[in-house]
Amino acid sequence: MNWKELVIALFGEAHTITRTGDVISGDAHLQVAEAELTIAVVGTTDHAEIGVETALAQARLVLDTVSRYPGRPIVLLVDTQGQRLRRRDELLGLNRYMAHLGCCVDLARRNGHRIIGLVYDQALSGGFITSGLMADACYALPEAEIRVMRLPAMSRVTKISEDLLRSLSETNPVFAPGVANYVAMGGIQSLWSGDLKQCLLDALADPNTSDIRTRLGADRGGRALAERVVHQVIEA
Amino acid sequence: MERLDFVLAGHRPVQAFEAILVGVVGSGNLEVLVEPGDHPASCTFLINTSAVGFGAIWEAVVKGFQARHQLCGVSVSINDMGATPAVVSLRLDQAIASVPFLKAPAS
Amino acid sequence: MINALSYAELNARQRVEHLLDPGSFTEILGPSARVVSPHLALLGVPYAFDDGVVIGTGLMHDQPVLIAAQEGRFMGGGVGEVHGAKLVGLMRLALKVRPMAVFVLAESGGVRLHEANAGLIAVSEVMRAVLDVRAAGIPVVMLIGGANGCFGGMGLIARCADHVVMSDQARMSMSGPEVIESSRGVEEFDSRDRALVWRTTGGKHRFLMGDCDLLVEDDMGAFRQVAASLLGCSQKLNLQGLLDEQRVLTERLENTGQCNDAGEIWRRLGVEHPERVADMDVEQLQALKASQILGAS
Amino acid sequence: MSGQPKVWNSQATSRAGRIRRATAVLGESLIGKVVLAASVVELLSAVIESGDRVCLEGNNQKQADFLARALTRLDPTRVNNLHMVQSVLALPEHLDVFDHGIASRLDFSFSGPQAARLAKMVAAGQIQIGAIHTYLELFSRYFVDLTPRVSLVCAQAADANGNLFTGPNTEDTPAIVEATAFKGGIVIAQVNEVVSALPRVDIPGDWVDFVIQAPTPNVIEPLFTRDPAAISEIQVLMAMMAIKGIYAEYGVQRLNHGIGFDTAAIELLLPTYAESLGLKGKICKHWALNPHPALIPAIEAGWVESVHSFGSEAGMESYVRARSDVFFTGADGSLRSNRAMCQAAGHYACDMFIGSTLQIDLHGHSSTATADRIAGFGGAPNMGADARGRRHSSPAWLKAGAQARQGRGGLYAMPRGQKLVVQMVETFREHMQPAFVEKLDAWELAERAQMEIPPVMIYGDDMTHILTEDGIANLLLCRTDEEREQAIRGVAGFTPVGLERDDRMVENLRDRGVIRRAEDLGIDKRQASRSLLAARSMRDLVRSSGGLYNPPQRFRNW
Repeated sequence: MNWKELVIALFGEAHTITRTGDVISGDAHLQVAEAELTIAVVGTTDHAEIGVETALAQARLVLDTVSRYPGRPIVLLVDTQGQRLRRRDELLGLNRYMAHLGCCVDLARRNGHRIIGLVYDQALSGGFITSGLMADACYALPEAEIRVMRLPAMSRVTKISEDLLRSLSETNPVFAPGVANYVAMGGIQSLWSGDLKQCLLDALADPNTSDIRTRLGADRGGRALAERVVHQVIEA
Repeated sequence: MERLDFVLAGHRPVQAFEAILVGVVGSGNLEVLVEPGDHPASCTFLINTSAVGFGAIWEAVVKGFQARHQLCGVSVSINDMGATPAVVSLRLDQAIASVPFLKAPAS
Repeated sequence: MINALSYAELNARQRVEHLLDPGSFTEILGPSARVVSPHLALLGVPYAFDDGVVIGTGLMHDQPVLIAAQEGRFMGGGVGEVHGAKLVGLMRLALKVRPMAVFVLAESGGVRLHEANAGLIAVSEVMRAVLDVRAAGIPVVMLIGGANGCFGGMGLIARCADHVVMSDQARMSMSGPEVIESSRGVEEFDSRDRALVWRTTGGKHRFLMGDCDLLVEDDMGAFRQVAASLLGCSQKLNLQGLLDEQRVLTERLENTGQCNDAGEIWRRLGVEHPERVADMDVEQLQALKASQILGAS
Repeated sequence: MSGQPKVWNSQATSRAGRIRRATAVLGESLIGKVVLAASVVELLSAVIESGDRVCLEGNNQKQADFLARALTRLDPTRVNNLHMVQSVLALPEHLDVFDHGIASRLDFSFSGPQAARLAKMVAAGQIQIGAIHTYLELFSRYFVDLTPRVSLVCAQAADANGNLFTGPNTEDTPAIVEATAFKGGIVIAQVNEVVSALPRVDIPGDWVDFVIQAPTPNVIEPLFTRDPAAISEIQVLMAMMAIKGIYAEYGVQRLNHGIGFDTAAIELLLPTYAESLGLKGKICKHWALNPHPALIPAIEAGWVESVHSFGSEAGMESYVRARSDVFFTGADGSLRSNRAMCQAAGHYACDMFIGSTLQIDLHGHSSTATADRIAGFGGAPNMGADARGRRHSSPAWLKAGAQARQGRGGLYAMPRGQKLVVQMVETFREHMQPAFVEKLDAWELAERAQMEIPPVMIYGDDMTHILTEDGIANLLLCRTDEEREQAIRGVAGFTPVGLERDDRMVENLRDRGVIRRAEDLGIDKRQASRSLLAARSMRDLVRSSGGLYNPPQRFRNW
């Protein structure tokens, strides 16, 4: 689904979302009971590379919302091929730009903004750690692709045979591409299908803003250890 | 990866001690964890190694080590990432350096 | 002639021992607990008893602190399920026990490929947990001085902390040079040109740019001294702080976004002889940064 | 008497003809002795004839790369069947000339970077190898039966008269030029610059016929730089054993070190561990050695009185210049190296050679040859061989000789010294390849490449000590083949060869001091730590040099 179809599905015509470069942004309006709820939408499209500019532009949009519209929910729409692999971006401190975006999202949450992440196309590697994965909860469309690396490339880097990787990936969600794996591990709260607007409304109605992903991973059986380890450490 | 298990008799008892860890599971290196063991008259070796097919060499290395130290009531656990026997022996010697032996019985 | 005790030379466990007050460290989920990665064995790769990260409590100058140290030699310090959960747990523990600081001795290539999905999620969990600790007024201090640097997800986590301390041998960035080279070719980034790699990602560049707050020699004593000076030094994030950061990063892009080499950037920052930077020691570099009105922060 | 009178100056006539042809074809591209780079192929076509012996200066370090490229551009229908006589095959072009059908025969010393391709081309019949020599052996044959007709050499700078300044990397140039210029040959030099006044003259202009300024500076490799960060604890342990068990034992004053991390570790332990043993001034004063960066801390600590070098090392220029009491330098201040002289020095004037190898067999023969590479050994066989012609004595030499003769009569009753030849290997190399084998791969290579003899780097009868992490085997003290075999097995650790040892015999050899383990030397293995290294990083080396050492970019991690 491209971003235009997505925002229609989410908001109908009630939005001002536009694209600037690879960044999409604007406001959207949802009818919640009798009231109209305005939502700030920030995201990327066209499998955006997350370089310093893209990270900074998204951070500015989040900060603008926090500065000017206290409490307005923020929806982060994710479509990225990962961080930009250029020496120049590293020279400028890409990790700082990206972390800044993550800090802005986190600040928005602390300031009372609901933050919903949605992977609607692809989310590769580090590209969405500081956006969608920093939301209160991150969701995905079933047809979206989430991965760190494809198995052939992973096989080359780890020197583990592709056959072994492939056969293990059938039962273990820990390394292979796929949104279902991320759901099983708790990184994705759930998949949205059918009435996407309703899915969004349901997400906004979920009162939880704390990070429950290790618990989800344990409950769903995709990440058996993380929750237990976290608790063992806290209780130490 | 290969998992190897050896239980070798020994006769030098040790005092109670805290677990000792030396080394790192890095390329060509290994970690050795020495803990009080369950067998009062022998030392157990439990080895995970990335290099498959070197069981005979491992056996020779730990037997040589045990022949020198005669540990009993001790468990040695190893995670290995392709260390040479030279490195393995060095780590074992480093690990055992802080094990508090009771006075070696005259033998 | 050479450092009495090189930080880079030591392993994670030794760094912890030498950073804290002698004998004060108590490890949480230490090697005997055998909380290991269940995934590595399935892939035929040996695990480590601590999954490559040492965590625990200790004292620094008699003040209670929490500490984590990544082992860069094991899986490149990569963050997997257990490794990440230990870091998350430590941050949550900080909220409970309120130490004078949480020290993270980062040395990592980022996400551990063998458990990539768990690692990716864990990195964002650690980021959120770090920001929770920071918001609670407990300083999180990143210490970076290992030979493997601090890359990928750990580079992101580092920049969420209150303070970043680096040695001039350390590196911090997002993608490693080898990754960029294999993706874009050697013309884009020659990963074997170490001088170029360090000029682009090394401690000196990060210090001149303001991406790390403090630069130290590769010396355990220097790290300890600086770490102690940061006890209780919380820098809470607020809107104004992030607006300032936005301005700094925007100006950086405007002023130096066209530069293709660190030397050009340094010159624009007011460094008169960029070619001399590489051979300067830490003290000279600190003097240089103090003496220039540098555009970075 | 009948027929034509014997001609006694055909070489001079041929030479004059070639020079004439070159002058004619070059026209205005030739000014004095200086030829424009664009005309290099015309020049080579004019002076080289089919079947000529050609020396293309390929050194261990500097390379006449521009002339090598030009040589590959000759027309093989006009110039072919060249016989290449050069010490090192380093560049792809060195084999391209065979691929293109320009050359067919080869005599050389070392082909490390091209060894695999060379083996393939030999197997395909594209190259006939005359012989694989040591450096000194090949240089010697330049003056006997392999004299070059044309030599293509490399220097830093030339003046209009053809005088050459080689800079610190003089290397093979004097040996090549001397043999060529004084036997009717033609010398062509590529230089990085043509200047009006040279800093010093390394090769006199009247030995040089043509000079060409290459469009880019010649290739040079920092082959002898070892980053101390990569030295392992085991290498530290072995270095401690070497110092205490061999250097101190024999009082080795004059020596040569092979290339590698093992010997770099020894160099870096001199100012620390060896100093703590009180050995300063007693060992390691005089060296035949390239300017190894790893030697800087020992030099700075006052251990080293002199170093003569085969070649130079990139980044060491300023350091060497500032330490002219130690290094051989010209009036201009920069290093003067000379491979032939240093090889002779290493062979005759050093009491010890210590280096590494890939394989050692039960007789103590050692070789770096593998079945699918034809690499040669460069200088190691000369360094690592007893100098049978040596007649002067020194304490180390005498002690080694005495040990070899102890208890023997007859022929061995005559007092004589012996060079210490030490091979230092870990029992297992990377990927668990054992360093000890029943049979060297050299045999298989010899069979595949139809060599008359297996390529052995150091013969067992020259080898005096084998040093592994497991112990030191002193072969001088062995009296029978069986003892020798058990001494070798006795330090072969957990390799198959080591596991086959006869424990009783090995213990007996240990009692006699033929085998000495770390503990026999009073070395606690657990003390073998990298913290003993006088420098643990490239940065430390730079600091140790007072900022004079300027490592190449690729080594600078700060």
